[in-house]
Amino acid sequence: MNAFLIPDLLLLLTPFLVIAIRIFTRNSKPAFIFANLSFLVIFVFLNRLVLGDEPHIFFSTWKVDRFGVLMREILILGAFLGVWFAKDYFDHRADHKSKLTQMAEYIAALMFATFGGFAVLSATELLTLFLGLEIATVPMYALTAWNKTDPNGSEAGTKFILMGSVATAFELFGLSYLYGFAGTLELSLIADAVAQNMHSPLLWISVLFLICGIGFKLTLFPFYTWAPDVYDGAPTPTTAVLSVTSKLVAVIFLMVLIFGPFAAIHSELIPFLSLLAAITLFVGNLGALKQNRLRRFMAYSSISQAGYILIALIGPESLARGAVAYYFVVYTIANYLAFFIFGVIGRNRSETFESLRGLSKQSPVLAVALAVAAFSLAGIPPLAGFLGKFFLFYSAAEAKGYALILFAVLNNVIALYYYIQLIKAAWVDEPETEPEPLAITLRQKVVIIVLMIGTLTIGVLPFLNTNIFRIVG
Amino acid sequence: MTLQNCLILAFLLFAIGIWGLLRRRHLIGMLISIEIMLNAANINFIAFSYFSAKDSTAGALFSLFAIAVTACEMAIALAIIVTMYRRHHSLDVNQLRDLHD
Amino acid sequence: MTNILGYSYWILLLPLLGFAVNALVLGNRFPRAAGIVSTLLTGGAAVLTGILVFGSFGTNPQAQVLWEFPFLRFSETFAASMGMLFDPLSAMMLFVVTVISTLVHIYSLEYMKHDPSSGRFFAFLSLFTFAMLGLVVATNLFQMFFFWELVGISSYLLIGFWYQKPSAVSASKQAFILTRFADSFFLLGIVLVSYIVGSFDFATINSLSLADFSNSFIQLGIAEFSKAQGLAIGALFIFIGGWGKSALFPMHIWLPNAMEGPTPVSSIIHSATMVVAGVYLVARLFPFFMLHENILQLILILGIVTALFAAVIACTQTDIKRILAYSTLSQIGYMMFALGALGYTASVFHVFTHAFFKCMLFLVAGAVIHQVHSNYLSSMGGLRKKMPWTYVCALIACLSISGIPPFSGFFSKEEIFLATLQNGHPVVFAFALLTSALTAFYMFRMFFLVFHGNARTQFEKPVKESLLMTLPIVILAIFTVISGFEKNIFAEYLVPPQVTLPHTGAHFPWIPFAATALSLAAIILAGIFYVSPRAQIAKALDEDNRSRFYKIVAHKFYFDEIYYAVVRQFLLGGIAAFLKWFDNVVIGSLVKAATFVFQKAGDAVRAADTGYLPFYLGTLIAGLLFWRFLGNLPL
Amino acid sequence: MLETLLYNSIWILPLLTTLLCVPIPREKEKLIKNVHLFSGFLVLGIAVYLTIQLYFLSLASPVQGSVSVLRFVTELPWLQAINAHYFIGADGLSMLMVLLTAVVVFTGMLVSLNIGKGSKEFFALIQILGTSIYGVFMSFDLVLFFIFYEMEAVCMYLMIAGWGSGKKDYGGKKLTLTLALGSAMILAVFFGIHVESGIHSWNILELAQVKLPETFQMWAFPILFMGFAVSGSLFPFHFWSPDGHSAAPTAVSMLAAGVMMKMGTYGILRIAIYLMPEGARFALPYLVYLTIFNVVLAAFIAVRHKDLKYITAYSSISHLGLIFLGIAALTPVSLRGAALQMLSHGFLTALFFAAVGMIYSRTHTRNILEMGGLMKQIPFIGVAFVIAGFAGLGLPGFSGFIAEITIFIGSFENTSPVFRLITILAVLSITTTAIYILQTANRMLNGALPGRFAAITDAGPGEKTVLVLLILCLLGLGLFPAPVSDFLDSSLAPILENLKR
Repeated sequence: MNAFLIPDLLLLLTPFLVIAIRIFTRNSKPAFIFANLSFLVIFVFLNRLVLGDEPHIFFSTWKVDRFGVLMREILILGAFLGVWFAKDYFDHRADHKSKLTQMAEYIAALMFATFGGFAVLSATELLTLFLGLEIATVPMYALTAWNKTDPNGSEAGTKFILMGSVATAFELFGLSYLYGFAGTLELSLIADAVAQNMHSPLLWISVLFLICGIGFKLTLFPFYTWAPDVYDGAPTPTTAVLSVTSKLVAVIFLMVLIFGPFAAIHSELIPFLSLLAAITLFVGNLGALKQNRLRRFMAYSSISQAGYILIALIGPESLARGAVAYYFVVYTIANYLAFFIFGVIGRNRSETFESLRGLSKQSPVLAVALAVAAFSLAGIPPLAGFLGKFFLFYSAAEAKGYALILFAVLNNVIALYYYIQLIKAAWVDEPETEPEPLAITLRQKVVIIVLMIGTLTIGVLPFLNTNIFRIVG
Repeated sequence: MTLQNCLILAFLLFAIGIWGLLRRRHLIGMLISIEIMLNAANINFIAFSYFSAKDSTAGALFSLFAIAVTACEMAIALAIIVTMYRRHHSLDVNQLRDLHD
Repeated sequence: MTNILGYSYWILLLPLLGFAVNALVLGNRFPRAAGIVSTLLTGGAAVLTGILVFGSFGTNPQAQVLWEFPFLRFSETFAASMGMLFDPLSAMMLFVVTVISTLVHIYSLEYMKHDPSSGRFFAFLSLFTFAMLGLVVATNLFQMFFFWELVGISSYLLIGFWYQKPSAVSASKQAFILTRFADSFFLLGIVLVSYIVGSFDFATINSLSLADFSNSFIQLGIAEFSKAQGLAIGALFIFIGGWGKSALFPMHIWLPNAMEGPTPVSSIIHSATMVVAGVYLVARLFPFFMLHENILQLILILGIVTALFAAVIACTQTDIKRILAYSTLSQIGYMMFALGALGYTASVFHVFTHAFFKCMLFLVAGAVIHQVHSNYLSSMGGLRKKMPWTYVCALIACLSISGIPPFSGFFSKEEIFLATLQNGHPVVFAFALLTSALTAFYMFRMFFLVFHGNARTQFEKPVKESLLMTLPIVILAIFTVISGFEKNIFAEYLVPPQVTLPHTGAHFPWIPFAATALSLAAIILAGIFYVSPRAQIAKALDEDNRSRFYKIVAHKFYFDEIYYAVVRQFLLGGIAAFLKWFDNVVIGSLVKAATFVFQKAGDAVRAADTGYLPFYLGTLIAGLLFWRFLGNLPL
Repeated sequence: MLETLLYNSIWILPLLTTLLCVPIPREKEKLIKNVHLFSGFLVLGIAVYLTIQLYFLSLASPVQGSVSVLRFVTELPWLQAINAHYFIGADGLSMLMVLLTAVVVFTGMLVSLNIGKGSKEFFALIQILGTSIYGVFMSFDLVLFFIFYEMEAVCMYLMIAGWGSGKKDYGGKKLTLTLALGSAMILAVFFGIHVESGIHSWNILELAQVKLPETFQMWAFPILFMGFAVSGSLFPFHFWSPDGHSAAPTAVSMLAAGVMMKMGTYGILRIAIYLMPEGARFALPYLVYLTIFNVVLAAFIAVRHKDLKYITAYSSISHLGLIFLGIAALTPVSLRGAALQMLSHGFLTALFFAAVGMIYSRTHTRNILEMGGLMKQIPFIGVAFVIAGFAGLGLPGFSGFIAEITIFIGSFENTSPVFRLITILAVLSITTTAIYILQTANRMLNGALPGRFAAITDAGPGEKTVLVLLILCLLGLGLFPAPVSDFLDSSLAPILENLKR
């Protein structure tokens, strides 16, 4: 019985249903509700899946294992939060831009992107891998340019798709060499070929092209240049999705490659990966230092987070998987917490640091939540973000990458500086003019409180990370 | 026709694509350059599947899928470019500079 | 008898109790009660001391530790303890301290009557008494230092008692910092000596023999020394502590300035007890110091220089308390060089006699100041009739300090002269004689200018000599008269423990005559200058129309200014200012530079964010090439 | 059993109180403050009770060997993925530091009673800060330790930036970021220790029984030492302290200087030296040169400053230097001296900052040149300040003297020329301390009273409690040092034992 396929099939089906429902109803509310319900159902199904140690394979091309299920759950969590976050931007104007339209389509696109992530997770050969990545990426282009009335949105979309296509070309080129090197698309067969012939130039050229191609999506140095512009120009919900879902898919792609076909040359990749990680997080941190626009700030912040994530990949597979999975749980939560707060602030104001001023007086709870989010992103204990980073480093420590860890934790000081800027704006700076009143919906309130409690507790309460590591280990 | 010649051809096409991409200031021209790069990769696949691969159908299939995917991507790219044209009334990348730090 | 010994700790506890009660309970709310409580408790301590001293000396004059408890353990064998050492030396000091303290307390009851914060005064005075008693009964260096510092702090508090008077405040600060500077060496000496010896105990330290230490070595940071040398250095450092506390040249300047404090304070702390702590220290460790010839030489030279130097300055001063202060300096010089000349008994004897007459002189000065409300000789004169009791007592004291028989000073000074000559220091002897003559001169200069001649101020209503102020003076006068005759007791009991002094046995019967004659001559000279009908007192008191040498002396050889230059300009203005500059500018700049670098690097990163698509595309290609070459790929 | 529960509650209680206060509306300031005060008092009571218990327990069974004997131990599996445990326990050193923290937190709350706006958040933050500091001293698991260790830095920023004075944002950032720099170094080395030990444990006691590879220790010890030294403001990482303290509200200054700076030195003792004795023996003779600045030179800088908090901050720097000297000398006596100084300086500097804060809240200036004659107007605070000053300059009878002399005697026992020289310099520089303390006290309290201060009033009952409590602690430690010293010995013995291996 192939029950393990049910969630994937459901997710494949629901986007169509969402659009269909929209066609037959007057507004997009039913579609929104349906989307939420289906996320719930998929999540429950994923949760109920009972899998053994061995992966379940469907016709030799679709593989579901416990790690895959875990990552699927995180992807669904990200998508769910993304939809909830986006809802407000379809209800009213924000950030001095007109409100978005066509929510059902937006949700469907987001679901497709999520399904792309599922596909990458399930890949047993290069074609599924590539298709999954593309399914995850192409909707993002559309999401970026969603706001047709906003010139910045279309500019961001143009930049994104042009550069993304070049990156796709890189990947395709790399994949073609890999195919040429191994003569097959099966990941396991490629792995055997790599183990037999570790120093073939063809292999290494393909490694270079593949890592550079995925480096674009993961915003590694120096392929990150699109990120600030696109994050800034895109509608805020898209920015959030880009920084979570898109990044997660890219990381999964990289992990599938590194711990799959390239497992044999993993140790030789370590210097390259270390350097990539170090420079990326350094540059990301530097770029975030003097930002004023919040989304651009979050872009640089997520660039440096990408660097941190990469650190985990130099460790052994089981630890790296656990660390990345855990990190993404806490990163998703903290990131969406921050974005939800920006959403509340940005409703009547622009999404800049100035708008945060006086927040601690207007709404202390929101200000506390912002502090929690910022400190979690900065990796301050006992918040979840700290433990997330801790596991990343832990993975690297197993590979004795002490120098890299030292560099990364020292960089954390810079990161702390700019996250403190965020808190300072909310807590210390006095607004120059009387700030606009805040309007906060019940949904936002609930989400913010829940996410805040999550950020505060899942770091120190052991069950989540213990389970994650048990699942992947 | 050898594998080597095909690979060199693909590489040259890739290089031409890059060159065009960097030289062109017209968005459509840049899209075409990218298309050239993508097709260079497709040539690689075909060449490998024809000359060396154990599993030769896979390579051919891959290139077919790649063509489909790129077509999809180009469609979206053109759609976005059209929206942009409506705003800017120009397809010159030099004017795409509203977003910067 | 054992009863008394068993309760001996009350001698220390009573003054402490006085301090506690006054500081915490009575304070400034009930100043009068505070004074009485303090006085009674100190008196109780004096009575106990009397019983202890006179009761025990008849039967058991041996050194003994009455009680001792561990205070702080450093290692299994090395610990600091607090105890009560009872030997002739400490008995003598206990007696002096408690008696004088009681008398000064009584005196202060009247003297400080009108001061609203006299409660605080008595609290501090009790604290001082406690600390001083703790110091003299110390069984070891640690305890000594412990109370040494407490004495210093109570001296600081009392000098600056009138805290709204800037001169008093700065004097107290100067006194404390200067002695603290010396104490830092003392502490270092303790660390060094206790490290080498492995104990703080006086008994252990005093019974060392250098031979045991000449073969092992100790590293002192700069170079390696033999442990015997190390001990010598330690002895020097310990002595520096006494040097500062006893205000020997050139660390003397704090003592005259300390006269800004209330007069009773000057009388007890800065003449009779605390300033002789240095002498006491050397006496206490005398066998230890005797091991080190050079240090004894140093003590000798410092002593005689201070004695002469201070005596010269005293001849020119016009502030009555400063005259007494310089006189104290000079007398401490005596005690010191006596020790340096191995005249242990003579020195200790002089400590004893000096305490009474000098304390009395200060009390007299206080009474006079109380009368004329001025410290300056120019405001005094002709007080003989108004203060007959005081006058007589002052005369006794002046005669005593000048070394005129049969008063106590004569006996103790004679012993000192004898000791110097016996131990072969004729030059010192000569200077000592000269100093003695100078002493007689300036004391009687002061005496005549205060009590004789015409009154130079008009009082609205002369204050009558009050009982509370006069009684202590009279009692001290009695002590001054009789204490000289204790000579035999001192000669018998007050000998340094564990060593035998070289005894030449040479006799110089002419010394008393010569000294007395010189002193008498000086007194007559003073009489000619300041009391005879031809005396030009106004001119004598005018410092402006004097020779250059006189001015230099009157300005105390400009030592205050030199200190000012060294401390203010060099240490604080120079070194400290440089360090602050270093910290602010150099370290600050490094911090700023680090942030600047990061900010600039951030700017560079953001500058790459041009928004120009071809540039972005270029970075993709460049990145590919970049990692091709820098990615450590085996290509 | 009860004791173990109580011991756990020391760090849990403040958090619970904070949670309890969340639903109370912010207008009911008095209620909130009282609840917090009560909880602070309760924790103090528990700490006192446990200290006494532990003291008699440790007397009953002396420590042998290099295994620390812990009491009130709770060990629960926690982050099983990385084998980290919730492992807390008490020995002499940590118990006394907890007691110190409890005193300073309680007094810190008392001085903050009139903090004004946002007292709800302020008190919550104090409690969280307290929790983190308690946690540091209680935990014997590296992960747990680090979580508590780093928590405190950001709390400090929030409190300084929110309730500070002057350049509060700058000062707060400087403090927090520099401390974060230190903890970054610590974290990196912790990973190294965990992996290099080969037993994959974070348990300090277990790790202490393993000899880490010497090549690892050679580079890891200096980094770990410097990481901890940052919060002890060792040169050249002292720069955060003056600016941070001067911007901080009184309670934060008290906690920062009183306890938080000791966390660094505690970490060095408990972790750096205990786990890496070979590295310590190798590196400390070089690192000790850094203490020259703190011990000898910082006091001179204090002489030149006119701002009360700067003076106090530099005084802290110089006193902390003595702790570092004591630690670096690695002799039994000097380590004990360092531990004593940690306690002593905690009380001392808390008293200092409390008095300074009270004076500032009345005069609204911290420039001593603008003050004068305050003794007449505020005798109680003035006397407390003077007592703090005396204790600071090492007056016998107060704890500072005991600690200093123990350090001097101890570091002199180290026979290498460097230590001899630095000890000599350190002893001789006690004069400088006297200079700045007397200069400050005289300038501020003595002389003529400027007219604008004629209306200020002396300490209220709450403030008096603070001052008296701290003075009593100083006196108690200064007059009865032997029990404390023995108590500390019981926890230092294993460290020394490890040093011999």
